[in-house]
This record gives sequence, structure tokens and C-alpha cells, in this order.
Amino acid sequence: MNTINDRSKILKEFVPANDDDMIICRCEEITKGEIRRAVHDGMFTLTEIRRYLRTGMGLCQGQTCSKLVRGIVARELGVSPAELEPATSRAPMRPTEMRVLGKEVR
Amino acid sequence: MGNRCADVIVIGGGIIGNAAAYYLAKRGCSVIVLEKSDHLGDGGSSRNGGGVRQSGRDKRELPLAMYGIKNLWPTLSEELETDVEYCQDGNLRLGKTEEHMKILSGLAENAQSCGLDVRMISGEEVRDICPYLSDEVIGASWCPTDGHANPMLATLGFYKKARELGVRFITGEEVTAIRKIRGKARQVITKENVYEGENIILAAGLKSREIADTVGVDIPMQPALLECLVTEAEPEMFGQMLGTAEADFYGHQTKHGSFVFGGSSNFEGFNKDNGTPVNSSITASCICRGIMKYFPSLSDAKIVRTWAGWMDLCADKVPVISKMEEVPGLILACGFSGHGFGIAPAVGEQLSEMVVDGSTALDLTALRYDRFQAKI
Amino acid sequence: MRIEEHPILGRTEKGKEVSFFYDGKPVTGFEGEPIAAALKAAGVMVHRHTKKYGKPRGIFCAIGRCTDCVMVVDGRPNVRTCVTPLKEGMRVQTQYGISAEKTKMKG
Amino acid sequence: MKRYDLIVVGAGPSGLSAAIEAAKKGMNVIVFDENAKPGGQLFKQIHKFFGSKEHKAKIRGFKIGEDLLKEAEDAGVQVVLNATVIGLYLDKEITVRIGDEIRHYKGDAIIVATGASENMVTFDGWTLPGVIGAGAAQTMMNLHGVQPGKKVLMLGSGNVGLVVSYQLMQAGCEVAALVDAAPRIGGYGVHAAKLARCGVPFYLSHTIVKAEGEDRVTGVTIAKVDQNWQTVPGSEKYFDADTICLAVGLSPMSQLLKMAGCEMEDNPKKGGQVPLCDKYGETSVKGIFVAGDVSGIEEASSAMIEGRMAGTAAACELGFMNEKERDEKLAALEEALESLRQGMFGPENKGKLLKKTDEGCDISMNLLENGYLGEEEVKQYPGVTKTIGIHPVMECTQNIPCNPCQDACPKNCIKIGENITSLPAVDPDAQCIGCGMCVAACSGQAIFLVNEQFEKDYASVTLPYEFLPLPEKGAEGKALDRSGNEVCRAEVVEIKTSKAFDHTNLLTIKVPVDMAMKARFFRAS
Repeated sequence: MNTINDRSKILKEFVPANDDDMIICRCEEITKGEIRRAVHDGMFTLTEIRRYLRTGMGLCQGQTCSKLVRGIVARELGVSPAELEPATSRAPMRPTEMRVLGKEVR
Repeated sequence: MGNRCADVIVIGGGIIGNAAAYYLAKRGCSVIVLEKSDHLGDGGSSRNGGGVRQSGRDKRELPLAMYGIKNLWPTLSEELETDVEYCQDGNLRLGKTEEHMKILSGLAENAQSCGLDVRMISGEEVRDICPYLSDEVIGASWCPTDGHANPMLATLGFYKKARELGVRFITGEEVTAIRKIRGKARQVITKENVYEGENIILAAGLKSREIADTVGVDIPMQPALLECLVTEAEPEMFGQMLGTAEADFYGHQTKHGSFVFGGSSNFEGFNKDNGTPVNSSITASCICRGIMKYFPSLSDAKIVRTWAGWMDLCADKVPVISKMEEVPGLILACGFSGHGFGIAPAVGEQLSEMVVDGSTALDLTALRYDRFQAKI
Repeated sequence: MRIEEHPILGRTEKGKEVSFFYDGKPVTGFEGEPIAAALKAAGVMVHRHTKKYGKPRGIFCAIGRCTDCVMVVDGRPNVRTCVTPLKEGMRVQTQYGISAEKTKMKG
Repeated sequence: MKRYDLIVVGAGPSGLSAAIEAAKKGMNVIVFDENAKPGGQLFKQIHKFFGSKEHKAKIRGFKIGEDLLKEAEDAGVQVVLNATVIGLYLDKEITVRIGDEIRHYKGDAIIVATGASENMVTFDGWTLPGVIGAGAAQTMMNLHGVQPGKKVLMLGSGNVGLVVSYQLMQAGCEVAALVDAAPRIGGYGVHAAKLARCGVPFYLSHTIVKAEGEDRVTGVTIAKVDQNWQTVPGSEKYFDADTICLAVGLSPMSQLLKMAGCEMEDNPKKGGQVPLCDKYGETSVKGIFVAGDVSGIEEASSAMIEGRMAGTAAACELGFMNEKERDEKLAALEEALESLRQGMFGPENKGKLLKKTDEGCDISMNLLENGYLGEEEVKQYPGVTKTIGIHPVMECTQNIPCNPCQDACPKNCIKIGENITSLPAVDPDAQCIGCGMCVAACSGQAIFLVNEQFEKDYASVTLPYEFLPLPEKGAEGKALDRSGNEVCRAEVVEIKTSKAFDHTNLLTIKVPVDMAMKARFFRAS
């Protein structure tokens, strides 16, 4: 459900960390530092992070990284991961060739 | 909760609202943006096909498109410090039959009369520009200054910069009404709060109709579902924005390598709604079949995601971008009818002029709210 | 390494032995087993190098979800080798970015 | 469009169970599964299951899968494999990829039983080839007959980490260490004990710092973590390894339900995003049900019961069963589910550190921290007694829902009683005949037969053995204690194999009499 979220909320200052270059989204090769930075750029929801950085937009569609990204964003925002709604799931559940998706049998 | 008063209250945190907020803040206005969704740019702004084109547009909005492409898009990435993936490799509107060619040359002539460089080219010329197109394509209209960009990044880029400039964005804040105070639109009522501004910009897509209704204004628009899909990353093939005479599909290859295509099944006017923009079970397959006729070599490309979005389809298919003299203080920017993305930076800038200068550099008379007249 | 005999499962039933090409070199495997299994048995660990940073990747989930094990198979990139059955004569190539050619890597 | 009374997505334990239940009531049922083999994760499970007879205890996972599939076929369920459901749309319509086509189907009811996916953790080098999920290891070795690696380090001490480590050893791999950031082992103590006595070291309160290697894993560095989960400098340890296996939990694979517009909640107790549903698995979208891990991470045994509940509820909703019959059925199933959720590892006790068993015995901290029972600790449990002649020693020290040992003994030596989670006790009046049925029946491999009067100065210890090569009678070697240390010379005096033992061999070794309560494993020299 929609909850009021003031985006001018002051976050703790961005402090670079040792593991900022750790790959989090394996498909799109997005690092922890990029995710943390994006939160400070104002991307407060997992959907915005995904649209801004492409986390979870690769071949696997976030099957591996979504929980990891959520943990990082939650920490940066100082909230519990459970408060962050995962991005929407979309068909097809597995990558599907155009020639296959275009061949329907009813 | 902080201050709920500002020079301008923008209703709708899509690319129109965000761009307006950005240009307003740049000119020193205090702005609050209210967005119903939990996410900024969650409507059409993040769901469209990314076209930044002039060709194929209605004459009335063409000046906005031409202005934006000339003056705003080329430097937008630097301006927003966000790579919006703007690519100006031209736009091909493809035709497969003589009937198609007729439609296309009609549109081209229209645009030429406004001074746009757009011309009709043959099938061979089309394949010189984009060699992957099938022989079924017999010609196209070609506009070399058109292009595409990443809608999500452009929308969030405006947001990021506007926020940096001090614009207050509040998400999850659903506006229920605008309230006049002493004859002037001044208060914006949400489910839990009341905001106040000298000016109110209503840029809430489809929702604008309901909200405008609270001050007795009606904009004739209706919902229509558009669907898009995206493939896995493919080797770099071509940079053009593509469309077809019959609008079977439209799309482009992104900087990332994936192809984004939009299209329709012809049942868009009748799609059911379960509260979320939900894809229909038949459209993605239909779009794929459409694409493969034009690009046989993409048949092995894998679709990784499909999505849908409701567009605010205006009765005459161009937006309302207009001050409301009847309701002083209220500015409308809605009804973009599925092609608002490409003109969004220009619209944002013009809206800021409307507020700050009282008038706009571009003549937007044809997009006024009171243009809707009965046919006879 | 293949498990010849397993204390619980006994001897694994294998399909017909087939040969295929891994980066041009002939390798044998069993028909119908996932390409990744045949490669693993042949000691191949690196399936691809990533697009942005050129980092090596191999099998990760082995059930077709993570897509880390994709390779160029019979000329097509991004084929999930852990769920694609092996066939006689298949051409399996290390994937660089989204191509079988190392030179096409960006950066 | 082709329409079924019931469409089930996923042919794992819960999906098949749901389909069976519905088909038995006359429903036209189809099951789709994206895999080439049905049974979901069951086909990778080669260990004997816990539980009671009704829960298919002491049967190996893959066999349960085969049985379920047969039952489904007999009930008239159509199971379509290599069929990936790629979308769940309005009006309970699904699209399925079968071969190179997309098919549309509608169901009057849909049961989503898509199971779970593995969680991952990050550390320096976690993307290197050789870092794999525990499920990947199982898939490679148990389905495809290929070793995931030669030398494996396992991260995660939950049941998955423990069971897969053991399976790795059965597949001929070496397990270098088992590491977990938690201060205590998360899975069943008996699973840990199986590993410890083979010499696998446990590093609790440790985590992986780095996977070493250029283009593949060549080693691992681990380090101790403090209470704030930060690594303690100077505590690093290095292991040679070519494979790092991650077993750090599962998440419900609920994407289809989210797509379908079911109301979701984030429930850490259930492992993540799950649909809101009623007691019998119906979601907020009428006619869409869930069962198994997708509705909350649990064991395969409970998934089967949940499947039956959802199948029953769907059958009643569509008029294939009246409310009375449904309520009776559901009540019985609920009772069975409740019994599985009892004990130390039940949902209620999740995350709690219990100090005592239901019987009042101290819980072995050594077991929780190192994977094995201390020599003194073991004596306090009701299954550990001393008598003249051969007798069972049951090193079963945690209240878990499991009781096959009780039925296994033809002489009724073993008593668990009404409560399935009680620790097994030895009946002092019954006479053990040394048949070994209990040793083979114990899914936790925690029962040994000890005879301290085997020969003068020598005792015999009979232990379960599920490795190859099987030592021969007369083989010489070393006896290992519960921690995997070599404690004395040992000679194999008897090997028993039997169909009734279901691939668990009984190895009897001869050790000096003072080693009778120490020697718990045999290593041939």
C-alpha cells in the first residue's frame, strides 16, 4: 500500500566503504557502492533503484540479487528491509525467444 | 512533517511534473511535488517506449518537439548529471503497403510544412540506413534528427536534480481535491494533508481528470492500455527509433543492448483493470509477431520482461498544456496521449515560464483547455 | 569428475555418448545431459566473461534461474547451459559479453 | 481455450499432493513443471526423511518423489514436464512455454506450488566460477552424476548445508569445512554429528572473507565475526578449496502470485515475500491457492500436507466435495501438520536458544557449537544406556518430529511414545537381538549398537555407513570419535547389507573396550 514518504528526509552522510566495489547484481554488474550512491541521489524505493541502475533488470530478472539489494537500500535508509516493497514481477517468468512468444497455441 | 506551503505545488511526480519542478527550482521557485504512487515516475513516464521524435506528430505539438530536440535533449545528460541515453540517430516510420505509404507521406507533408526535415524514402534507402529490416518494408518516412532516450533515467534524473535544488517530493501522497480560496486555486488536499501554493500545476496523467473535476473542470480523456516488452542485451545493431504506419510496434535498441518495443493487440480500449496496470495475455505475443515481420533476425532474441501502462488519451490525441483563466492559479499539463515523453523537457520548461513569466516562449494556444468543441 | 558409482544412487544411467565442440576442441559428453554437466565433467569452469568488467563466470545455480552459466551455443549467445540438453556436434563457445568473440568486448 | 478444473504450477511435493487430492475427487487436473523431471527438490534428496510413517519417514526423498508421481498418475493427473508457466493473468489464465510454443490455459482454480529459490551472500570473489549454490551442488551430483568439485567449503549450517555437505562426501568430494556466521548450528544436531565424526571441522561465528583465485576458486579465507557480524582482524584462516557452496536459506518463489495481483506480505518468519492466504492456502484472488515453500519456507513433509489441504479446499470450492467432507479432511491434515511443527525446530522455537529438552536433559552446547556431543554430555539422554551384551545407543538429543526407530525394532526395545518429538528411550525389559534394523531406520544415523562383551578386552560397535568403497570384513583401520579424531585401531568384523536397510550398510568394528562409547566412525587404512 502507498505510504507517505518525504524525499527530503535527511540521510546519514554518504561514507565510502571498503566493499563498495562488490558486485551485487550479477547480471548487470551493479556494485554495492552504486546502489548506496543511488539512495543518496533520492532513489528510496527498490523500484526506483531498479529503474535507475538496472539492478534486477538483467537476464535473471532479479532472482539472485533482489534480497541483497533490499538489504543494502534498507541499511542506507535506516529502515528494516521488510519495509521496502520488492519490485513488481513481470512475465515472462523465464527469458523467452521472440519466435516462441510469438507462436501461440490456443 | 515540514512546511506544506510553496510557490508551486505540482500534482504528479512523472516526467512532466519532475521537469517542471526542476526548471521552476532553477528559476528560484520553491516547489512541492506530490505523487500518489510510492515511486516517482511510476505511470507512463517509466512505461513508454522512449521515443524522442518530431515526425509523426500532430502539428499542434510539433513546435514543442522541435524545440526540445534542438535545445534541451542534446545537453540533458550533462544538465541532469544522469546519462539519459539520448541517441539522435533518426526515426524510420516503416511501411509495407501502398496504403501505409499514403499514411506516411500525409504525416510527412504535415511536418514539412512546419519546417521539419522529414522525407519519404524507398525500401532500399531504408535498408541502407538499417540493414536488418526485411524486404517486406517498401519505404518509410525518415527524420534524421529524431531519436530516443531512456524514459526511466530521464524521469529520475529530473527528480534527482530538482531534489538537489531543494524541491520537496512527497510520494505516497494521493491528492483528492484542489480547493479554491477566494476565487483562486490555492490548496491541494490529500488524504491526510493540505498543501498550499500560489500556483498549482496539475500533471497527474489520467488522474488529472478526477482532480480537475473538484474545481469544476473537465478534460475529455480516457484510459487506454499500452504494452511494452524488452529483450535481453543483443550485439549493437542500429540506433534509429522505429515506428510503423499502422503502429504495429515502435521501439529501439537501447544503450544497454536490449531492444524496447511497444505495441498493441487492438483490444486496448477494452482491457480489464485489476487495480494495477496488468498486461493482457495476448499482447506481448502479438508485438513479437509484428516485430519479426520487420526484423526476422531478432526472432531468437529473448524477451525478459513485459509491462503495461495506462495512458491519458485525450479526445483529440494532443495534450492540454494551459493556464486556466477560469480557475486562476491552476495550470494543466495532462492528456499527453501516449507521446509525452519526447516533449517532456520542453513542456517542463514552458510550464516554468508560464508560472514565472506569465507567458511562454512557444505558442501553446492550440493546446489550451477550452479547445474542445462539438463537431458541428 | 563424474561419479562412477554412488553409495545410494548406484551407477548413474547415462545416455548415448556424443561428441561436441568446446571452443573448437572436441569433447565428449552424454546426450541429453545439460551442457554444463558435460563441461563440468571435462573440467571446464569458466563459461563466460562479463560484459562490463570482463569477469569470469561459471555455474552458479545449475537450475536455469541465475543465468550465469550462459554461453554461445551453435552461434546463439545467452544460452543457459545448465538447462540445455547436450546434442551430438553442438558448438559451445565461451561467451565474451554477449558474443563469442573476445574482440567484441567493450572497454 | 482449454480449461481445466484445476491447474497446478509445480510438480514438487506440494503440487503433486494437491493434484492427487483434487483428482481423487474427480477433478480434471493438469500439473506443469519447468523441469525435465517431476518431484521438485525431492529428486535431489537422497537422504532418509524424518517424520512419522504417515509422513513417509525413513524413505529417501527421491523415492518419495517417485511414489507421489505414481500416485498422481493413478489418480488421473496429467503431469506436463519441460513446461514453464511464464505468466499468470486475469481470469486465472496462464501462459505456458512448451517446446517452442506458448499455450494458453484457464483453470477454474489454480494452485501455485512453485517452491523456493536460494538466498545468496556476498563476499570478495563471490562471482568467481566455483562459488555455487547448495542446490547447484545437489543438482550436479545427485541428478547429473558429476562432482561439483574436489574440495568444497560449505557456508551455512542449516539442514540444507548439513545435508548437502554429507551428500558431497557421498559423491566422493572432500568437505574442507563448514562455516556459519551464526554462533550455533542451525540444522538438526544429528545431521551435524554425521559430518563431525567423519572429520569435517565446524567454524561457527565465522564467515567467508574472500574467495581466492584468478578465474576460478582456488581457496577460501574465512574469519571470525563478532556480535555485530563484523570480522575480527587477525582471525583469518585459509583453506585450499576449488568450490564454495552457499547454503544460506531459501526464499519463496512467489513472483507469479505477485504478477497475478495477489496481496503479498513480507514475512521474515516465512522466508520473505508470501501471498496473504487463509488457513487452507487460498490467496486474496479467489480461486488462486498456494501450497508448499512458496507460501512459507518449511520442509518437504509439511509441503505435502499443505498441498493436500489446498487440493481439498479447491475441490470443495468447485463443488467436487461437500463442506462436511472437506472439514473432516482438513481437520485431519491440520493435525498432521501441527505434529510436524512441534519440537525444538518448530516455527515457535525458531531463533530461540533452548537449554533443556522436553525430558529435562541439558541440550548439548558442544553439539550446537562444534557439531558433536561431548563424551560426558551423551550419557544423560534416555537413548544412551549401558547393559550387558549388545544394545542400542541412541545419540538422539534434540526434540524433532521423528519416530521410525520405535517401529523398526522387532523386539520393541525403543520407546518414543505418543509425542512424536520425544527422545527415544531404551526399554530396560526388552532384549536387543542386534539385528540392526534401528541403525538403518534412523534418518539421523544416530543409533549405534554397542557390545562391551564382544571379546575379552574388546567391544564391538555397529555403525551406519553410506559411503563407497564399503570396507571388507577383516579390514583394518582407525576408529574415529564423534569429533572425527582417530582414537584407536579398529577392525571390521562384520558388514551387513540388506534391502530392508535401503542402502544404509551396517559396519561392525572391533575396538578396545574402553573405546566402546567413543568410537563412532571407521576409516580404513
